[in-house]
Amino acid sequence: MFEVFFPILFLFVLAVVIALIMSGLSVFIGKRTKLGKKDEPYECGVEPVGNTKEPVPVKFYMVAILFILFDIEVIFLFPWAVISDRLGMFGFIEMVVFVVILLVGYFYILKRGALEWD
Amino acid sequence: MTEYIYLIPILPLIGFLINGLALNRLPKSVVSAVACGSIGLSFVLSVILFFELKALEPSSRVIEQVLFPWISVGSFHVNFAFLLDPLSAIMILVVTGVGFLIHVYSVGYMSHDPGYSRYFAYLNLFTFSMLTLVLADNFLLMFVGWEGVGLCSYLLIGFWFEKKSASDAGKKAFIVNRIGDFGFLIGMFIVFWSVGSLNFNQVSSIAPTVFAFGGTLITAACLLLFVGAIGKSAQIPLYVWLPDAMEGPTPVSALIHAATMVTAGVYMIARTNVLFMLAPDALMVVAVIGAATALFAATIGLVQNDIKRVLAYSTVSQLGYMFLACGVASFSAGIFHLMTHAFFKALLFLGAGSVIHAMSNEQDMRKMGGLKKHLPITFMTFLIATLAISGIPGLSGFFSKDEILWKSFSSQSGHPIFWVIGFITAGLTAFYMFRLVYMTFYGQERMDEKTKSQLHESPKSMTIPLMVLALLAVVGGWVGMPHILGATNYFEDWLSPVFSHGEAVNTHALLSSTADSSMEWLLMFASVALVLVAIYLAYNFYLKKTSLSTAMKEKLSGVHKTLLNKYYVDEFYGAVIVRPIIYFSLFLWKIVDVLIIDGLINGSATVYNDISEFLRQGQSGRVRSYATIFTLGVVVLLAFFMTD
Amino acid sequence: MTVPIDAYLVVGAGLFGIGVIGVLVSRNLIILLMSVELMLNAANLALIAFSRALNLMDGHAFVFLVLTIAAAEASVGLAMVITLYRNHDTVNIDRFSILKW
Amino acid sequence: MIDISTAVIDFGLIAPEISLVAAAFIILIIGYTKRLGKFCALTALLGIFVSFYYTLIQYGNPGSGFSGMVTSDDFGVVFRMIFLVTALLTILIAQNYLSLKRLNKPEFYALICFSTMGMMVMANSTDLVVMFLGLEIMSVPLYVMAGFARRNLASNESGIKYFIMGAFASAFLLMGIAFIFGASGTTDLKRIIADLSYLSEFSHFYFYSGIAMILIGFGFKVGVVPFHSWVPDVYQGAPTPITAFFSVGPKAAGFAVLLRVFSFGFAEVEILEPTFWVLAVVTMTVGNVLALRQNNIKRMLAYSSIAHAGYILIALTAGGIEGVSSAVFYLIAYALFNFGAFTVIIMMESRSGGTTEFSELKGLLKVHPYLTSILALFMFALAGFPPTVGFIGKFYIFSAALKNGFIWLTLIGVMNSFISVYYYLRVIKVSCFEDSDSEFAPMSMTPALMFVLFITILGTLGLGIFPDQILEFSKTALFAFL
Repeated sequence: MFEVFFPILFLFVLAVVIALIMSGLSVFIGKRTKLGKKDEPYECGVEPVGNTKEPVPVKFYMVAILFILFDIEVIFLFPWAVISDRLGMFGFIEMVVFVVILLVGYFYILKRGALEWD
Repeated sequence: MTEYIYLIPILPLIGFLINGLALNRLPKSVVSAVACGSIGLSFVLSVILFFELKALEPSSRVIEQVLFPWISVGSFHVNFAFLLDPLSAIMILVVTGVGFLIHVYSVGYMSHDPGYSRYFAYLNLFTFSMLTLVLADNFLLMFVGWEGVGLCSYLLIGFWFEKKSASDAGKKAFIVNRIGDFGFLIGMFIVFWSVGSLNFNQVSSIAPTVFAFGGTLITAACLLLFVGAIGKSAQIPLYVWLPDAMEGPTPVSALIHAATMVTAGVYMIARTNVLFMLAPDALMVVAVIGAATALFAATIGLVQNDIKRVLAYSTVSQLGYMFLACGVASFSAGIFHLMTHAFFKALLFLGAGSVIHAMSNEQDMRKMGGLKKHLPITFMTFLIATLAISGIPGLSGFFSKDEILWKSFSSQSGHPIFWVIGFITAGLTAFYMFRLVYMTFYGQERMDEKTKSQLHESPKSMTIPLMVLALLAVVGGWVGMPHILGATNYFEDWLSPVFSHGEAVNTHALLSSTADSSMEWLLMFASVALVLVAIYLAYNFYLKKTSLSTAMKEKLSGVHKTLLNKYYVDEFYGAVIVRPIIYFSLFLWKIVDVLIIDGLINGSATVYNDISEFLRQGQSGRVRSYATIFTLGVVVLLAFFMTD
Repeated sequence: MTVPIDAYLVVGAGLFGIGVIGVLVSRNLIILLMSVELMLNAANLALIAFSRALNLMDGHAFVFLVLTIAAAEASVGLAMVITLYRNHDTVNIDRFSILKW
Repeated sequence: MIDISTAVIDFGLIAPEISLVAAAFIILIIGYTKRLGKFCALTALLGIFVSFYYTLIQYGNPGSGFSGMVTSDDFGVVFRMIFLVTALLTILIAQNYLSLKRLNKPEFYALICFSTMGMMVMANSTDLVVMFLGLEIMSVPLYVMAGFARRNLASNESGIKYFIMGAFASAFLLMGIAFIFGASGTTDLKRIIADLSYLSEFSHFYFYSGIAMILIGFGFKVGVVPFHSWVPDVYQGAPTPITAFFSVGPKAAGFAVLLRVFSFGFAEVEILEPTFWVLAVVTMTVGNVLALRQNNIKRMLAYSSIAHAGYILIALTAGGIEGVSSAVFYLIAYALFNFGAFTVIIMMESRSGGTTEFSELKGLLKVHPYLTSILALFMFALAGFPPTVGFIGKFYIFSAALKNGFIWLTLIGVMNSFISVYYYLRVIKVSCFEDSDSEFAPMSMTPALMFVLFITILGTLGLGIFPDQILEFSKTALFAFL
């Protein structure tokens, strides 16, 4: 009866394999340099070690948060897109209203200056 | 005129609003005019209504005035309505009448107080609540007045809140009253739950059909109602607030102790007499508590040196009498004593107030004495009141007290024991009252020179109410003469329609077992004799004792034997009777009263505080501990649901 | 023959439990937020599983709504965390206990 | 399966919500413009009035639409009116406070509108998922509002605490809804009741655990013990006008949902009765006992609000027409006098360096005798004294409980209400009987505050003396769904 779980198993295997291939390729064909920055876990982004009190640019988080929001709102477009023909005009208007609501949010953000760096 | 019943309570309310909202901006003359005028008017109105009621047939002497439907939801209907019947008529007369005199008296007494208008505003509000209480035609409205009275007592007792003792006393009065109210409310709920109505007349007529005679439910209801009465009318064990209540201005004590507040409990029991008649056990409890309180408080009164405290304990004891009367199912006797007591107790307090006024706020009797010649009017009126409360024949107190004693002895639900207790209490009362008189008005003057120089009789506005009350204290009892004196007991007849329902329910309770009048004569004489002896003893121990030294000298110089013997007699009395009693009463006061009963009531408060302190630790302020509590709750709830 | 619904529900319950434990034990606000999100998604999984079992579409529709709500909560939470960090220089939840008793 | 093509789309049903949201959007847009910036409050009030108008229209003619997702009955209408009035009063009392604390931002008004709209959605549906949506629309703005004073540590803390606990609770709620959905194949209470009888053994488990979790999720919002821990901290930390809003709006919304779900939806489930019995007793007692030892008025009122939730739970336990209508009446009454009390507190706090400690009240009588008596009035109402509406409400609840035979519950309730007298009395004692050692700084009494005081006093006394109309109102509202 376990055959029903094979797809899941296959998913796991695939994930592992792909990860291996990725790192493997980088090991084989990537050329190596033993220089300061290269040895750190992240060569870009926040310094992993150092004073935690160091002020972090809040804008960074702001954008991240806003991204989550707009990104998630978009999922409502998918079910609409699937049956948009069946919904017809009504569905279209509904979706326009929805997008307008999102836009109001967007304008508010603009006015509030949340998207301006410095 | 009967359509103006509602004006009786409303007028004082208007007075309250005027004085309360003006906030000291009005001149004192206007304030006092408004306050006294409003209640004076409602007194006049009460008198008129009384006579209109009297004109009616005894059977038809019930006037209900529905102002508006108050709450009506589903099966639950309560009207905002007033009820005027012989009982409430008596009550409004007493409340407005005595209240009016106290208002007038206060004009003089409080004349120098900064909170003048605030005082009169409270006083009017107090009267208003009390009138609502006695005129209410249903439990709910009565409860409104009931709470209002409690609130005003809180405000008035704590009137001089600069004194910590005063504001504490106010708080104590309030909290203790709440305990009583708890009982009252639950009792009311039970009545409503089983009768389906809160209207007094409906309850009276329906109750006998729904409650089994002497059943558990009705007994429980009555006992709960009685708990309410205990709280308001200061019976054991909830009397503790009353002696402290004298922290307020003296007229307020007079108002609380005489006309209003404490009488509410007695009135409520008389009003719900049908219910109590249905529950003989509850009646018995009422009688026992009443008798016990009467004796207990009287005994404590023997050793107090604060003039107002003596009177306070005396009030508690007299209220015990009233409950004893109700307990032996002779409600009219209870109300009768309520009325006469209102007269002479108000007089006593006002007199004491006048004394304190003259003594520049000295309340300790040991620092008084010989005030007789300085305050003649006060002395005369005070003496009359004392004679009345001691039950000297001919004065009001005698008739009411005698009726209670006789009923407690004779009636079926009474018992000789009750009579004995009442009898002893009568003696003690006479003793401590005359002790008070002798210590205050006779003997040498023990006050310091400064006070002495300022001694003065009180102004007219204070003495006139005293005289009026003195008159009432004398004649007030004549409306209720016992039958054996050949007179008709008008008072009893007047009230009989109110209590007829109850008597119909429980005819057995009222039958007097020993109807023979010779016995009644005998008991009457016995009590009078006891009273006289008590007065004589007081005379010896608080007036003559001071001159014992001189008596000694005379003895040595070979004075007449009789005097000597008499002297021995006194010593004998002192050693055998009075001293033990005094030590006993000291014990009661210091140990039982202050330590045990007070302790219990304060203790319960601390217990709650400790629980609170303990629970507070749970609110650590840490979100994770909150989440843990939350999750535990979830687990318990889910487990509970899974069991199903 | 498909995967029995119980399997999905067990996984969902497991995720939910992990989320609860996470809320109870983690001191770091961010991890705490993630745990809450985990709980919500566990509920989503249950919804999907049920609507598959009863083959109704309602469940799927609800999941969309829940996702949006989760996103809204997450963003508000993150914003609060930022404010807290600026005022307190820490995101250790145990430090925030000036309001108590 | 929701089939859009057959769904009844009637925007009249959700016009009140729409108008509020519109107002909120307008505020967000004009909020940061130079010229229109000062009209935010006005816009909010306008939106509230429009919404009130549309709500009023719906009274008496119930309807249902959006394929059963929205059900507008008189019950919903009564509650929406409560929410709208609450929002109105909140905006009125907030004005002066916000400008004093330099918090007067457009977001505040938008958030109030959004949150109120969420409550209305909650009260206006018989579908669990829509209720959940409403709950979240209500809560998310509340989280933000609790932490509205960004620079104030206490406010931050109350915000984050409310947020974490709230999200935690709503996860349980959602799980519960999922279980109910799994057990009965629908989330619409009407249809759940229909097939409540033939639950299979499989669904039985999910059904009951689902009910439990839903009870937890909604009980959290009204501060039922043991899910109450957040209440005192959040109430104390949040800006006072918002605390006032918390103590009335979300509580009423939570009870609206609880009443719908448990007095209407799952009324048949026997196990709920003992559950509510226990919850009521625990909630009352814990709330009252904890309130005894508080030195901060806001915190004291927070515990007292827990206690009042307990009283309302008594009504829920009693159930039936009396139970539900008494609960509704009590919510209306509580909204009135609680708001009044908070208004007075805001006045106290408006003094320079004013706090909400008890000691602030010292010597109030000497300076503001009228205000003192007003405060006393509200305290007596909270304590349930006649002739205030507090007494009528308690009396009605207790008689409802007695009529259904819950004698012990009533006894405990009455006893609790007498314990509560002690700490309410303390407010009066401090303000009347204690003198302040320092000079009494002047407090700001704006017309708006005075107006709110007037309204609340009118309600507290008026309904206390003539409660008949509202009682009928709160009763007729229920025939819609009972």
